[in-house]
Amino acid sequence: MSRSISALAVALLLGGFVMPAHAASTEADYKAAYAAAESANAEAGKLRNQWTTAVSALKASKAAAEAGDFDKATAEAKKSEQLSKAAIFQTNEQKENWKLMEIR
Amino acid sequence: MRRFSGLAMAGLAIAVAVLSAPPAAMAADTPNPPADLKAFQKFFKDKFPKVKFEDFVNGPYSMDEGLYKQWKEKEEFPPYEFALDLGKELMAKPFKNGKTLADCFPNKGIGIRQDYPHFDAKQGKVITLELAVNQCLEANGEQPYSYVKDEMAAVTAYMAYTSRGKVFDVKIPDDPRALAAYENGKRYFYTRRGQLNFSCATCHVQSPGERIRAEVLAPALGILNAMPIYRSEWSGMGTTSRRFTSCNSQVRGVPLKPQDEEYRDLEYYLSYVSNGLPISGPGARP
Amino acid sequence: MASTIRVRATASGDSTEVQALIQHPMDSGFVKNAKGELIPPHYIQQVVIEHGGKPVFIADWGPAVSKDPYLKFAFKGGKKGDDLKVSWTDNKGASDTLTAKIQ
Amino acid sequence: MKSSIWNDAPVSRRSVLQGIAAVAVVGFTGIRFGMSEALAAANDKYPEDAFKQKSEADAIKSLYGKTAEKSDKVKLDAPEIAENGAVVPVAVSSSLTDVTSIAILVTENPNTLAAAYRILPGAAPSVSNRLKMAKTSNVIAVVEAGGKLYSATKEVKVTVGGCGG
Repeated sequence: MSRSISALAVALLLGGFVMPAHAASTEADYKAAYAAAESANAEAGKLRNQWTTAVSALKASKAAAEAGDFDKATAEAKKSEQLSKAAIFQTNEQKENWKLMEIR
Repeated sequence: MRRFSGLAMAGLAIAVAVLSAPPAAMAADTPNPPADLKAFQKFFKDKFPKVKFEDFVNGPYSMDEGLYKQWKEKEEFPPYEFALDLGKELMAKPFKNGKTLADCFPNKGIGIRQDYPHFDAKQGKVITLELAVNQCLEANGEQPYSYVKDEMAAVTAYMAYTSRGKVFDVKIPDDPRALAAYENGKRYFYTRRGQLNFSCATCHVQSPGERIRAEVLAPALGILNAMPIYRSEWSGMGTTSRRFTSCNSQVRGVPLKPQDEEYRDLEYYLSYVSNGLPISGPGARP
Repeated sequence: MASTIRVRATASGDSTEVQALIQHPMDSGFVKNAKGELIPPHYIQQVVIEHGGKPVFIADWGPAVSKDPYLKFAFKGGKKGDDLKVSWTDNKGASDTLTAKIQ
Repeated sequence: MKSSIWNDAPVSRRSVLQGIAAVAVVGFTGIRFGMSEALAAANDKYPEDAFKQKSEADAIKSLYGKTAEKSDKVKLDAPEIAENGAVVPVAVSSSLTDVTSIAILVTENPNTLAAAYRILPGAAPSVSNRLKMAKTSNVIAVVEAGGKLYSATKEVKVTVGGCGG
């Protein structure tokens, strides 16, 4: 159990450094990425643990799309989705683990 | 530590947290607030043997000599003085129906800060002082105050001021709902959140007295006794609601709404474990 | 409305210690509001403290004096019960005056 | 004459009249608000120019028309690390005699002169106030005594806000 969680954590860690190289993004790419980011953000919201950075990346994505920069819009949406997924992971991980920190 | 690279930091923090987690030796516990209180206060007394127990209500000022001197200077003519005057005025100012804020509180609101928050059996929830103020306003057909500053800070400052020296006396009645609220507040206090992966306890249990970006962190013990506070960083007054929401933002978490159930439960827990410490509010903080 | 000025003046022997706190934004003109617009400078330029109709202390302030400014000084010749008059004017021409008794 | 811009106290009838004239020229509204003559007299001397200077040398020159020498008889009390740049307590006092003025400058602020105090006859050569500091900076206290300028300097570290308090 513990090992698989840390593997995921390390994957998250690497994900932050290595943004996948990709060809120029289209509006369709952006829309798909944005929808995924929005739904991850909504789920984090339901768990009452949104990250400010996920929310601002989502806003940046929308702004870039409105300016016609779909490369940036797609990248920001993907970043936002990753952040929200990390927030969701954090919430679930903390469901029991908060007790580790308790003074007793 | 000024700028964390966003995702990397999050991943790293979680990885560290998980890797350092001891095996799950957490048996199901029966809630035991008095035992929690004892352990909580002992932890801080042991961590800061030189700090006198009643000085914990002075936050970072009891931990750092340089700050202590600046605080003493501020207290000569404290910056919350104007808020106190406004609070006194607002307490006595008649509503459209002729009643006043003072009428809503026992003893006209004087010397009662230490009894909040309390669990209200009828409403089935934790009632904080700030919530009680707005419930009073609404019940009398008045506009509620913003929870974070201005009038709310002024009124609670005045109520705290008239209660200075009285010790926190927060009760958990024999009601499973009250106990559940207390436990919920405790869970919130220790749960890591936000991109920085910090819980309230990360800053205010593990690191009080230490500097984060050169600010000395306040110990969780006694932190609410000083509310509301005039913070130099805010250039003004802020309530407990403001303190909670700004803490969440600082760890890059989207704050809940002021007086959200989780915040009220958190205040319930945190006030309870500071029982026995005197009210020192309003406070002045960096 | 309450005065913007709070004064504590205490005579001890020949010396009177004066502390004053004034409610004022002291906007420097370098800070932006939530909309990103510069808040125009608005600050107290001068505080005059008079005893027996004569100024005993004059402060000239720029915008680097903190919000809700504080001032402490001492002078000789004041007695318990004497009037002490504190007045300020700011860069927009607003002003306030308060007369307090020396304690 | 420039060296004693603030040395005309006690206020004579003539300087009061001059003061009122100056007030009218600058457009100060002190009188309209029922200020006393003494305050009106004082108003004409608000050192507007000195407060606009970017460097400490220019500010001191504009204020006093001369330069200051370091002196251990000027005592400057300020924290080593400010708890917050918005409110830094600074106190200045001096064991010099004949003190007529105290000025406090913050070298890294956009305009260096923060406050200047006229120590009128009877007032002690000592003042405390709270200042804003944009960043870590030297704070300079200047004391005018017997027509000469003396100074003391101290560095105050200022850090930005964050998770704290």
